[in-house]
Amino acid sequence: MNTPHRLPDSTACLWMLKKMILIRRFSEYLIPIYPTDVLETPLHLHIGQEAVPVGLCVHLTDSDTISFSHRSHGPALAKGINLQSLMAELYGKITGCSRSRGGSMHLVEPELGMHGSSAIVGGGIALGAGMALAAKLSNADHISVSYFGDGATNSGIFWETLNFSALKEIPLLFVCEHNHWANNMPAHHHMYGDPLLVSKVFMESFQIDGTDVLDVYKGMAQAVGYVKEMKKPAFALCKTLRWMTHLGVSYDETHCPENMRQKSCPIQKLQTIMMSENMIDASGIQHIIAEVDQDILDADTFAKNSPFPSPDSLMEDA
Amino acid sequence: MNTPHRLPDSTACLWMLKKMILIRRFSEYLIPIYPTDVLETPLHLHIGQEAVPVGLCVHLTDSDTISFSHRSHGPALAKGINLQSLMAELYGKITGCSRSRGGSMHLVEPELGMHGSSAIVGGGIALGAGMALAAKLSNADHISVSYFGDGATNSGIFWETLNFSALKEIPLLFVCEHNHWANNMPAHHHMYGDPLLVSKVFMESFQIDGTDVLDVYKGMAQAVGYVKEMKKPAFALCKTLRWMTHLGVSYDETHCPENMRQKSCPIQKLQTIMMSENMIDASGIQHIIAEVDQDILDADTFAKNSPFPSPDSLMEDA
Amino acid sequence: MDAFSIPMEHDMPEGNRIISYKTAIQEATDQAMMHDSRVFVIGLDADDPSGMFGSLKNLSCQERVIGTPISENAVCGIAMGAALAGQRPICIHLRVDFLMSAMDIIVNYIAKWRYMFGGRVHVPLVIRAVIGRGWGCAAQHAQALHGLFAHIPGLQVVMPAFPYAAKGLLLSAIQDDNPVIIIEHRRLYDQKGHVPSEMFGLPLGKGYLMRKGRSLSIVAASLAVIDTLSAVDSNDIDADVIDLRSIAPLDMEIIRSSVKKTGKLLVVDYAYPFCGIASEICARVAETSFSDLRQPLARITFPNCSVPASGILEKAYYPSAKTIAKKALEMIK
Amino acid sequence: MDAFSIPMEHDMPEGNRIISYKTAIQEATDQAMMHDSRVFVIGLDADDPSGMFGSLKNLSCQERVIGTPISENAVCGIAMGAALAGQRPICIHLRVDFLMSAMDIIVNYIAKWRYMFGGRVHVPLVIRAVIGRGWGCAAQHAQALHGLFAHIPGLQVVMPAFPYAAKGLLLSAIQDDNPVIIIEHRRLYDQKGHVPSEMFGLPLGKGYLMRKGRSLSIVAASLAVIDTLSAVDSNDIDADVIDLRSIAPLDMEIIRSSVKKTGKLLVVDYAYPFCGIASEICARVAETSFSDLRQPLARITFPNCSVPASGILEKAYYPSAKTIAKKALEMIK
Ligand SMILES: Cc1ncc(C[n+]2csc(CCOP(=O)(O)OP(=O)(O)O)c2C)c(N)n1
Ligand SMILES: Cc1ncc(C[n+]2csc(CCOP(=O)(O)OP(=O)(O)O)c2C)c(N)n1
Ligand SMILES: [Mg+2]
Ligand SMILES: [Mg+2]
Repeated sequence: MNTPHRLPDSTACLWMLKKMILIRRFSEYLIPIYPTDVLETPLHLHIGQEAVPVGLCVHLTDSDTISFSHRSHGPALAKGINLQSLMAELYGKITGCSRSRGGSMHLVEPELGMHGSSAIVGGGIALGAGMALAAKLSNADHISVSYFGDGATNSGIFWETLNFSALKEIPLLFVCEHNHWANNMPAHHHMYGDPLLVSKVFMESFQIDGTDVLDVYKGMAQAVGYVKEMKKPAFALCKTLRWMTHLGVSYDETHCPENMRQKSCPIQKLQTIMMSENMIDASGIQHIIAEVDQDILDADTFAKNSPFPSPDSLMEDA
Repeated sequence: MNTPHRLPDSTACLWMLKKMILIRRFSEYLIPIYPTDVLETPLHLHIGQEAVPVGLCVHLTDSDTISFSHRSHGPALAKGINLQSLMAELYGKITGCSRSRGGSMHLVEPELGMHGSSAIVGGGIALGAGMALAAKLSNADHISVSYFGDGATNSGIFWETLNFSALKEIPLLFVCEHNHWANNMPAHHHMYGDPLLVSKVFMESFQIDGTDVLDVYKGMAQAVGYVKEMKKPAFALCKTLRWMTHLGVSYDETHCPENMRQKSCPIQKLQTIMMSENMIDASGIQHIIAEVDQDILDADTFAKNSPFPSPDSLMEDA
Repeated sequence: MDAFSIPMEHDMPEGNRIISYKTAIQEATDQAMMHDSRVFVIGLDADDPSGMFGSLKNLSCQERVIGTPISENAVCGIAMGAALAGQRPICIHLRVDFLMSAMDIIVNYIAKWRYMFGGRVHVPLVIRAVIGRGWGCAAQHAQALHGLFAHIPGLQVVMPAFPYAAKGLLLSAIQDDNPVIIIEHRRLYDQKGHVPSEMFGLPLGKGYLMRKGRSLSIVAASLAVIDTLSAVDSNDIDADVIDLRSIAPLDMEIIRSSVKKTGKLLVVDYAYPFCGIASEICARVAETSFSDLRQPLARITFPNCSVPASGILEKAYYPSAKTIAKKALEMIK
Repeated sequence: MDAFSIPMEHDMPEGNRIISYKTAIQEATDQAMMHDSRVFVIGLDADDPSGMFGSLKNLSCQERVIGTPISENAVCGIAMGAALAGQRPICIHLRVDFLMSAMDIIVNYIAKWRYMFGGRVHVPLVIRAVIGRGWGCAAQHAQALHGLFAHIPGLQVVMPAFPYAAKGLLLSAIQDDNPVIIIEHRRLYDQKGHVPSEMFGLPLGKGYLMRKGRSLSIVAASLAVIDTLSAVDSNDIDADVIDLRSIAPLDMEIIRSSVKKTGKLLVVDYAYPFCGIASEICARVAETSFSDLRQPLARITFPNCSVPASGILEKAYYPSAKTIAKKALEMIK
């Protein structure tokens, strides 16, 4: 890992560490309960990829908008979704963020700039651009982020949005969370070219180590800064590793075995640096974990105690 | 104009000259008759752009396939469509190549590898790729061409097909006839980046002067040769000038005034060189024109004398 | 200003401020843009000098008219994203056929967003698209695909037949918090009629009784209404003529009460027959007004094939006032 | 070899070579590929180890199974281009919903090619797509959009309910010179039944009478047939049960002759109600079998809204054997 020249201040580092731990612990919490079928909704976990959403969202304000996709928990938690309403949504409860209509892949929190995530690959990229256009049209200062996977670059709507954004100079940051897989398809089977070579034709582009939250922090500081200042689009490619199988709660031992996971763990990496810089010690970390775990337990209790929607409410908002 | 190092032999030059004159004279023939409303079908003329289809098709065999779009007369005539069946199609007669169901934008001649042209921008690019895939799957030696305008590069299906073709190594030549306009939209309003910078990420790419048939000849010799030999896709960008308005039979005097047309005329350019190389003289040219004009008149007579479809045949092939 | 509230009319207004359908659309767009800075226009050739067949010419707020590349899918998605972020986009398309490129966004996104997020977001988006016809437009440029959109829950679909409805429905659509697809017919663009100068809305989902009769109920939308009126008027046919205005939601009440009176139903829809809006209306009447029906109901639609290019086949393809009159007279006698 | 010619069966075969729906599809695919070197499979995850929910596992000609990027529109266009150039592609989709990305190619190209070129070209293309259901699939992963495709002239749409039909219809579709969309239901994949080992076809456009009765005609397709049979059998309902097999073209003959006998019609379609196949059937019966009808016809469909994620709402959303039995009993008494 290349140590960044300047470390973010300890507030930022602590924020990022806590968020990453939250995403990790939340996801890990789901692993044992998923097989018990209390959550009837397809889970795409973010374990191992936490650095990307967290190193991005540390630079965003509540009014910055973000669109994302089926692998939704990471960006949603990083952007600040209420843990209880997320958990309740997974339980199919009426207190869920989408009032139980959406499930795991369809999260929403309009007040935090999350206007709904899609489970169809690709389209969300255009939604993010539309939010950027709205910012431009209303002379707002915030920016918008289109957050998507490597597989989504296959889709025509990715290309169309790239071209549109460059032509119209909208404040949009493309963030490609490149975990090297689209379902069971390795990236070299689904994308021929390096997406960065293409994005560079259209806009300022950044290559980021998506397993290292400090590199993400640094890269996104530049990328977000560029979009905010220039009011033009930019592209950030974050290569990372998918620890889990595409869907569900199993580790992908074949493609991402234990030793690989340990080496590339973004949480470990940050902890090590923070400890060496005396920003935190082991008990501080334990404290964060305990706090996070308590929040998760509270969310679980909240979700379990929440009512299911009434079958009579089926047609509400239809 | 850069004189190419080696001139194609006189058979090739004569073929190209005659084809370009055919496309030109055919299109010009339509200009006065169109306002009389005998042809009830939207015309997109190829005047001024003849070098691109002709300099391409001189390298193709009958079994090579080609897909193209609404601006169909140029590639169809260059690939060898029967003039009478083309004319009859414009007249809405049952003897038309599409048996009067298609009109100007929908031409077909399966025996010559033209499996139907589309009036929806973009999709034809994928059809061409499918024909290339068919060639690969059946171990055939021919290649396929996706022929499209600059505007078509806006569409997502262009991008998807680029990626697919590179991944699957199919014998497909992308030919972008870049006339700088998509309807009334100048290219810099609809495409941000140079398409060649993008295509190079995916495949061997060629930049060609589309107003100069000898440059097209040379470039396409390389491009077609590459695809045939390597059995991989390639991309040819041919910049040319649209002399006419997007639709209909008027010259675009604003954007392509007389002096510009004269300077860039692919027929003039070729004639000049052929004459200086003693491949042809003025009377030889007159002879070609006369021959072509007679063919056009014959086609017109054929079309006029052909019957309209019977209204009872409406549902045939539905 | 960032919202307007318009009086909801229902009747066909009287007066003689005669303007064309396309001018009515232009006027509604202009007024909406001037009264609500969130309203903007986006789409391929939105900024073309031809102004979408004249319906977007001379708008006061030209800076909020955004021409786009040939990227219908992304453009619909971008319009939707802007709507989610608080704007009021009008996303335009010169041909309904081009919307097929955007079906993923329309069906999987625009239609579903509100429901899929439990009402926590909504998509105040207007999509306008034009049905082509004639001059050898052929199979890819003359489709009327409103039945496809109407099939999808979450999409409202309206089809104005008159200038005043073009204005009133467009303003209602812009004001509505949920997506509305407006299907206009190219043949109607130069049709003229009285249109009030002030802003007004027509309720979405409400039809209008254009003619009162006793012997037959004829239900139609868009251009088919014009042909139906001409058939009925020039043949003195004693029929109720219902202009649907909206096809989703569908005003079944007005249809049912007419059928209750006449006992006979003819639905005219200028579109493919199979699983179309005419099928839906007939099915519903047969389900819920069965005892009112005195004879088999009937439909007039396109034949079940694509539109051919040749003029002579086009003529054989399209129903007309004549077709309608013939069928109506048959059903009455 | 580059073509096969299969005997056309019609009846439900008897025997006890019991295999699953997915195995029947696999077998048909494998046999077609072995007998005709033009047949190939293409689509996202076609080469995934899961083999399209098992329906593409262990094919003999793996080199003609082509996995693709997430590019449904181009992939459908590429499959079509290959068909035009003489191949016989089977273009697969794990969810019907994903076909919305390819609607431009499906509606504007595949459906129109033969007619638009006066029969000079044809598109021997099979599109397979699966309807999802349950486990919080939610609004974007559980749609049944066959009504959209059926609306478009030039598309044949079939929906096998049984393993033998899955095999027979797939082989007929591959052999057919024109495009066929096969809509399969995920819930049927593990259903078992007798399937002959040899190659055979079922005629496109023909329904099949599964049960004979006198008091009611019930028409259904795909999973709805299974639920209808269970409703009828476990409640001793004296009804004709028609498995449509094809929804476009539609076998009106079998429906009409049944309604002529029973005078009562119930159509069950697990899809959105508005402008769906149930609407079309009801409209046609009301048009052409009106005098045979003894009471209002009825439809059972999804409610007019998107599919929700929560299990409890899903349960409220989907009709079932119970819903069908209740309605059928009501109509009979
Ligand atoms: C249009 C469409 N096609 C196929 C799918 C099925 N699908 C769901 S996720 C996925 C892979 C996406 O890969 P990527 O974009 O890299 O995201 P990741 O899962 O790796 O985070 C696929 C193919 C889909 N949801 N939408
Ligand atoms: C999907 C789609 N959108 C819009 C159109 C309308 N249209 C017809 S031709 C054209 C311009 C095409 O430009 P280009 O590809 O450069 O071809 P050219 O006309 O210059 O030869 C447009 C926008 C269309 N046919 N299809
Ligand atoms: Mg990925
Ligand atoms: Mg052009």
